[in-house]
Amino acid sequence: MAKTDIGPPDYKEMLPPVIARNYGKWRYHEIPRPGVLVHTSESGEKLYSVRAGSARLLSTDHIREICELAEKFTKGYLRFTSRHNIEFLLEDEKVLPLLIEELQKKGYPVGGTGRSISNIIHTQGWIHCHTPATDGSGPVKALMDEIHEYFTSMTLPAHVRIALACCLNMCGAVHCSDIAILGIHRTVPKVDSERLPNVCEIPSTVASCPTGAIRGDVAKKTVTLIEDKCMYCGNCYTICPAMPIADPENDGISIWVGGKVSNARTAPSFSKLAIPYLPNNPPRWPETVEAVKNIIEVYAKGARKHERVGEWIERIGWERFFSLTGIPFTDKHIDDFDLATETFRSSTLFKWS
Amino acid sequence: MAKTDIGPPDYKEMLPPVIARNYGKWRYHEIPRPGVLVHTSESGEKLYSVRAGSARLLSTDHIREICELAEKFTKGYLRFTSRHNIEFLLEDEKVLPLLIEELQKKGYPVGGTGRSISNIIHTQGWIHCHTPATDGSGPVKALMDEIHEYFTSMTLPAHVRIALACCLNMCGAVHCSDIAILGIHRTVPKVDSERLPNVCEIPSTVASCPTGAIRGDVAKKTVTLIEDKCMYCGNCYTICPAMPIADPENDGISIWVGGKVSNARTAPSFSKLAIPYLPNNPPRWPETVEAVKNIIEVYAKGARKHERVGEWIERIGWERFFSLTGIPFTDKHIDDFDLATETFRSSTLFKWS
Amino acid sequence: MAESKTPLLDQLEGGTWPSFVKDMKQAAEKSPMAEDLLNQLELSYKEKIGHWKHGGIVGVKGYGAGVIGRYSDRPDLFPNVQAFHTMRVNHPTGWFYKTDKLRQLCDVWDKHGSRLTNMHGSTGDIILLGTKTENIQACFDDLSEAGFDLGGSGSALRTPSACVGPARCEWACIDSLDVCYNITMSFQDKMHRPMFPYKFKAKISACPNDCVASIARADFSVIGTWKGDIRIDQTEVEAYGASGLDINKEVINLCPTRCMEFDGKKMKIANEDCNHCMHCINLMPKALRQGEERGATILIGGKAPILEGALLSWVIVPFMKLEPPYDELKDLLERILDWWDEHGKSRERLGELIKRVGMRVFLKAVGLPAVPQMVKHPRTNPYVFFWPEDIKKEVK
Amino acid sequence: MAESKTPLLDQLEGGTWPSFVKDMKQAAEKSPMAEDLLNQLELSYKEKIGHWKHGGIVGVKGYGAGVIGRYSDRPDLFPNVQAFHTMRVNHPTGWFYKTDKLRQLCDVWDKHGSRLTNMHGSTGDIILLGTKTENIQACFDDLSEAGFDLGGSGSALRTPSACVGPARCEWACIDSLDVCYNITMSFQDKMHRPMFPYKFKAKISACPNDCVASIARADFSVIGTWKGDIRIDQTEVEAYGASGLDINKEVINLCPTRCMEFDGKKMKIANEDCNHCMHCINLMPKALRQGEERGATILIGGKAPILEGALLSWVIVPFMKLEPPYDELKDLLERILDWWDEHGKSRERLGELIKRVGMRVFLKAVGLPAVPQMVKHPRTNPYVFFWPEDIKKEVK
Ligand code: SRM
Ligand code: SRM
Ligand code: SRM
Ligand code: SRM
Ligand code: SF4
Ligand code: SF4
Ligand code: SF4
Ligand code: SF4
Ligand code: SF4
Ligand code: SF4
Ligand code: SF4
Ligand code: SF4
Repeated sequence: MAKTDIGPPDYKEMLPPVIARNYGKWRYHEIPRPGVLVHTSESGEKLYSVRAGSARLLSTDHIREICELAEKFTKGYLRFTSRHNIEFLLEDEKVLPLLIEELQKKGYPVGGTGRSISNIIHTQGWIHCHTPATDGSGPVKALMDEIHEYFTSMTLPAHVRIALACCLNMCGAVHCSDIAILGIHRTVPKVDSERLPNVCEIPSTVASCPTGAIRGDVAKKTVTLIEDKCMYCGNCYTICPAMPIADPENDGISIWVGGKVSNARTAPSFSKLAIPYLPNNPPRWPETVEAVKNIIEVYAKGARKHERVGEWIERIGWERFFSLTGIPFTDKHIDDFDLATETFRSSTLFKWS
Repeated sequence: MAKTDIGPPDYKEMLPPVIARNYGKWRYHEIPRPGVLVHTSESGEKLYSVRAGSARLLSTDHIREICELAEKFTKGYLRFTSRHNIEFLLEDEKVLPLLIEELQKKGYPVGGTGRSISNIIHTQGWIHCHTPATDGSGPVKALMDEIHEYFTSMTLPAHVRIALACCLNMCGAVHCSDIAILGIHRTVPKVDSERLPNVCEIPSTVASCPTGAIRGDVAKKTVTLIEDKCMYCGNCYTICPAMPIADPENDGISIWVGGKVSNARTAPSFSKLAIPYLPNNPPRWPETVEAVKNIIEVYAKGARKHERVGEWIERIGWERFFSLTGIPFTDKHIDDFDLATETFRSSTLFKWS
Repeated sequence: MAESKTPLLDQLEGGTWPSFVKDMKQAAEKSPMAEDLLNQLELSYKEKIGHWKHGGIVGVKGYGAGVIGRYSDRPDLFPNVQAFHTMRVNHPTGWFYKTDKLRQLCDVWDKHGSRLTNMHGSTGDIILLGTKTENIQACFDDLSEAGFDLGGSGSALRTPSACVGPARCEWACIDSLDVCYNITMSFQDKMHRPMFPYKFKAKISACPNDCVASIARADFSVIGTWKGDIRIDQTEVEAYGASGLDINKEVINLCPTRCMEFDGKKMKIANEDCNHCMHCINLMPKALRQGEERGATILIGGKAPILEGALLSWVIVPFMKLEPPYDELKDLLERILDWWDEHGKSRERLGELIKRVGMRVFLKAVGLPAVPQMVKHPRTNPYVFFWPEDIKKEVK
Repeated sequence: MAESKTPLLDQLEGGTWPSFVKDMKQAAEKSPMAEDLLNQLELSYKEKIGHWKHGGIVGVKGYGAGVIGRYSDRPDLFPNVQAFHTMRVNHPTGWFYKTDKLRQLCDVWDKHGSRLTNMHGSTGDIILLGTKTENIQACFDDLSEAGFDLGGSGSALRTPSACVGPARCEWACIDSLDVCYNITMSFQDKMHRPMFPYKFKAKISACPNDCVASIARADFSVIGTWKGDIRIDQTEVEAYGASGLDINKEVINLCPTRCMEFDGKKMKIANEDCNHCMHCINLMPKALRQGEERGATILIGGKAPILEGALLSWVIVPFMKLEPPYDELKDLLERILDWWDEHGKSRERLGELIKRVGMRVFLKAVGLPAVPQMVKHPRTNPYVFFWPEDIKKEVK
């Protein structure tokens, strides 16, 4: 019988010696080229980190390939980043070009540092979840193929963080990303009153609705839906399997912009709705890829150096953002949830564009 | 039997000839001295406006005195401002000093222009309302006596708009003033279940409570109070006379800061709570007068030119505002109504003060 | 000499600021009502509590509004204010007066009332501060004779007000006075005969300085603004510089959009970035003038806290040209009032109704297009409603 | 050559970015589970709909968390993924690995699972992507043998994560890795045995850049910060200038508090106005270093939209020194968890509970003082509650 509550392996045993020696003593860093970080310690010692892109969904054989690379070049030391990239950690500057060469030979994009587009935080989608409105890995792959050069270069005004979530649960970073891709439903769940009494708990199902669209029907031991109060979030389905909401014809993707997590210059902020709906179009989601590319390009052209997407938009104004990107503004962009009034403009301060 | 729906007298018949001639043709203005506005028209004609302070509560005999002044100096033309000051409108520059002299002789403060403190927008209080938590005219008179020199000079960083309301209905400008004085209750209303059935409508009484502290009691044809949900707004008393809330021992005054109406530089914004409670202390409300003076003085000392009170605070940070004014920050300053979370700080961006 | 009956109020008679107590005493000499009012107020000062009861319905023939009923809770002590109702008299737009009119007003009030007034109330009315029930109608008849009419009260359109605007201000982008007067005259019925869910206020300011606080204190806020480049008179710019204005510090650096430049001689403005805040123009009226295309921003929903919390009006039309007879504006106002009338609960202000049902429902109902100027930023939550017409026939 | 069974997914095999389809096919060659997963995914691509049902309760002995149950809704077509549960394995803090450990992990997974993983999941766990119910326990036994343990799931403390911090970053104001590891080890029971109203997440970033997005994605956010003056190395400042950084444009003018000055040679900072945003330090790590007094800001409540809308964590302690064994931090965390546990409804996140009952109630319950750093600005509505102790005995 297995030992329990042992917790994860102690990270200290995973640290390369150069880090163990200079732990907490790093003095500054440089980014000599995309994908390479050089950290210099007070002791003068240097650590070279090489960042490689990853699909995040890895086979064990692929992980073993990564291990081989690490064993060959970095004495077996590596880490993953909070955005699921791989980082090879080496002491010996001479090894650097060899590692990079080998990585590129094997098709690993090297980059994601500085004013680049790093890996896309994303979620399970059709691969392993029961509530998705779209897939996770597919749109990410299709998009990264297209904007790959922003990963391997550092030419943007500031770093651009992209995230995808396949449903409104927003596993990951969608609610606070420079650009976010969100799977959405657009039709109400179907109440299956046959199954419901057996598989669902009525009070918790009623409570699961953010907009109070679900009424309990004690007599029939089921629930009824006030359809025009439903905004298709799908949370009831999470709680109650007898309320399926997926609708291949009408499910799709929405695009969000201007979110931010860091405190640099401006406070962290949520992503805001840019495009309410794009069709779900596997395997390569061309409409989504195009829409994101367009936003990136307009941003790259218009933003000042070090301006995050949201900071750029705040400076030029939302009216200008919509006119520059050619995205139509609709009543769907206007909030109507509980804090909506805080987003209404109470001034005459705007630009004519 | 009187004619109805005739509307107010036509303002055009009230305009001095110089205005009639230059209506819509004004080119620019100057403020040669506090209380005097000189408007120059495209035609080159000039209009001299002399602004005099007023208690707003005027006897007919006092109005007649004002009429005499107007007849003597301005051919009988005058107006009142949106802040209840009196403005004498004259064409002839030579008359200007005579008018001012006479006004001062008669004890009319001349000023309220430019970077000054103008008249205090205020309300009825004990003089004519049934819901006040404090008086209107009294605190205003006591305060203006003390800060009178800010009315007759233009030495502040920017103009400072002060308002008073004697209850949470906030008749007037309290919710958007640089500094505001608000009468508050601090104890729950007393439900008089004897009278209630006869004088109050239960559903509208229940509906009158912003925080849902009132429950209908159909059996007894009265209502019950969930005391710890009550924040003493007094609205139920407005709707239902059988729920008196006034409490001489605990009613008092709260002080608010940083509101603004104009769109100049920054958007209009609400006043924010500075001091949750000061005692009601007629006839001269010394605590209130002191508190407001202190805020004005700290502002006058610290703000940059053209910075309104709220703009100044935003620049230095609220932490600094409280330390500079010596006002204690309490949990009462933290919002707990419906949009509260929007006011919580979601960043690490602050100063140590 | 007998000791004063108002020792507390007496302490407010001196001082440098005009004293309301003086005026009350002045009136009290000739009016028993004013005398009892003074004495009841003294009692309030003593006890730190008001002595007025709720007002019943009082009014004049044919009207449901314009009089605020009020009764003393100590008629035993103050019989002359046992009933003491205020009359709200619609002020001449812009609060302009010729003294003859003012004197007429005083004469009427001396005849029928307490000889006390507020010039003016916060909504803008002339407040005739108190008289007995039996005097109301006669007073109204004489007022009407003198060319005055009552203002709004209760669940009616309240007396609209406007900034001084073109009568005395170089920044007027619209004729605030005429717009206000026109609305006032066009909606007389809605002012005098309360039929709405609750009060409704309209205020008109002729530029973004908003000198009648319309954005904060009106359900319907009309604020003048402009399009086109700010006109710069470079010689006047230099003159301001010479006269001691630190142009870079006080103007350029305080421009919220940082769209201005001044090299010590010439001023430049990147007008496409200007958000029309007025700051630079406010400081340099001789040198800077607004662009030539004039109109107004229409905003709605402003109000004080009760019930759902205070609201500042929200943009619903970024720019509307305003020429007499202002049909576009009045049609919009009609549509808004009809919709509110139909859907608003009792005592629910327009802003609260929109807060409850959603801006998109409102826009669709009154037929206004959604534009980015309506929001500070688009929604951050994903709880988006789609209209049936957006949806493909379902094939689940 | 037979035509592909996955024509749609095949179109995601090429391209410049690493392909998840390649990995799936690689695994499919050796694992029937991976093969059926691949084919079911192809069906989803064809039909534009997922094919997973709700997961029942599956787990390992003694734990209630760590496994996400999942069942195919087309077991007829894909029998090998009829049951296909993921195991969440707690990653080594900072996601550091020595390859031997990684290889052990792969061996275990090849033996018991689909040969597919996520490195890593959004919460930070190693995701072992799918295996049958009967394999779970044995897999766990071998994992434990290899020194790994499961992460959190369900209404439990979720696997905490930390930025790389002092291991490789000059800006670390706290030892994010040690704090994270310490919390993880101290709260093992709360991770493995769900007893909370809902999930609870903790993330630790060692400076305000917040490289693990703790403010957005954790109920309990620990973010390093400093007090004291930013240390300036003027020669390095000049060096940056020489190396092409436009210090005035890129640094000084972008300082949000405008508290910096640079005259071309010397840099000055009015530190009392600095709000510690990191921007200048980010751009000039060689020249600028944070102040010497180090600690962390504690924030709570961050979460995604479901149910009440997304929240960014709110400041509850502006500055806390963090030294091992971090008792002050852990005591606070305990108090917060106990209060939430007692008052939270089912599926109510900490932030939602505070939104419902009010910050003042929370602060009193956990014994924290109110400070201005907790708010962007004080309340604007007058609906202020007073505590009984504030009130004079009533004498109505
Ligand atoms: C490795 C990693 C931490 C980890 O434990 O894994 C990391 C490492 C560094 N971050 Fe970060 N950040 C990492 C995720 C983040 C995140 C979280 C995220 O993206 O989900 C953020 C917040 C993002 C946001 O604001 O939305 C983040 C916001 C920053 C910032 C602030 C940038 C800004 O202007 O907003 C800096 C400062 C800078 O880049 O100059 C920074 C700086 C750095 C530095 C330079 C710190 C240092 O001196 O070592 C590191 C190299 C940055 C680079 O890639 O150029 N790091 N950094 C993460 C790499 C993710 C990746 O693979 O791309
Ligand atoms: C007479 C009056 C309009 C009326 O129809 O009665 C008026 C008249 C002028 N206002 Fe005003 N404002 C008047 C109430 C207001 C209000 C409303 C209020 O105070 O309740 C506001 C909004 C206040 C606020 O933002 O909270 C107001 C915000 C302004 C501003 C913006 C100042 C700022 O920086 O925020 C200006 C521009 C300026 O002063 O340079 C302005 C400028 C002016 C000018 C200079 C316009 C002009 O060229 O004639 C007038 C003389 C101002 C002065 O007194 O120095 N006026 N002005 C009101 C005088 C009230 C009084 O007796 O003091
Ligand atoms: C007389 C006046 C105060 C003054 O001394 O100037 C006044 C007096 C009263 N107001 Fe007011 N309000 C007055 C302007 C305002 C304003 C300011 C404005 O109109 O610009 C406001 C804030 C703006 C707004 O409307 O939101 C205002 C917001 C209220 C409210 C809160 C309404 C709300 O939706 O928040 C109430 C409560 C109610 O209606 O029951 C109220 C109610 C009252 C009542 C009728 C008390 C009541 O509940 O019965 C007061 C009658 C006092 C009396 O006996 O004379 N009064 N009231 C003002 C009207 C004079 C005039 O017609 O010119
Ligand atoms: C696996 C993972 C996505 C991924 O591909 O990486 C994931 C997958 C699921 N999440 Fe998540 N969440 C994952 C990280 C997140 C994050 C990001 C984070 O933790 O930093 C969030 C946003 C932050 C937060 O917690 O608010 C997140 C917010 C949610 C929510 C919304 C919770 C809320 O209060 O808003 C749900 C809904 C629920 O709990 O029923 C949810 C529910 C789910 C469920 C369990 C679906 C469900 O309702 O049963 C998903 C199981 C998928 C599966 O079958 O494997 N997941 N989930 C992430 C966990 C991997 C790991 O342990 O490392
Ligand atoms: S985002 Fe939604 S669909 Fe995607 S993994 Fe999370 S819960 Fe599942
Ligand atoms: S989908 Fe969302 S909004 Fe619609 S009923 Fe279900 S929980 Fe409510
Ligand atoms: S603020 Fe309150 S007390 Fe004062 S007049 Fe208005 S309603 Fe009456
Ligand atoms: S005073 Fe206000 S909060 Fe208290 S019960 Fe009455 S309406 Fe409700
Ligand atoms: S609002 Fe504008 S136009 Fe009207 S008076 Fe004030 S400054 Fe002049
Ligand atoms: S009006 Fe305001 S925004 Fe426009 S240029 Fe002048 S100061 Fe700048
Ligand atoms: S959060 Fe700060 S300390 Fe941690 S890795 Fe990012 S920059 Fe370095
Ligand atoms: S940390 Fe930010 S606020 Fe402080 S000096 Fe640097 S840029 Fe300015």
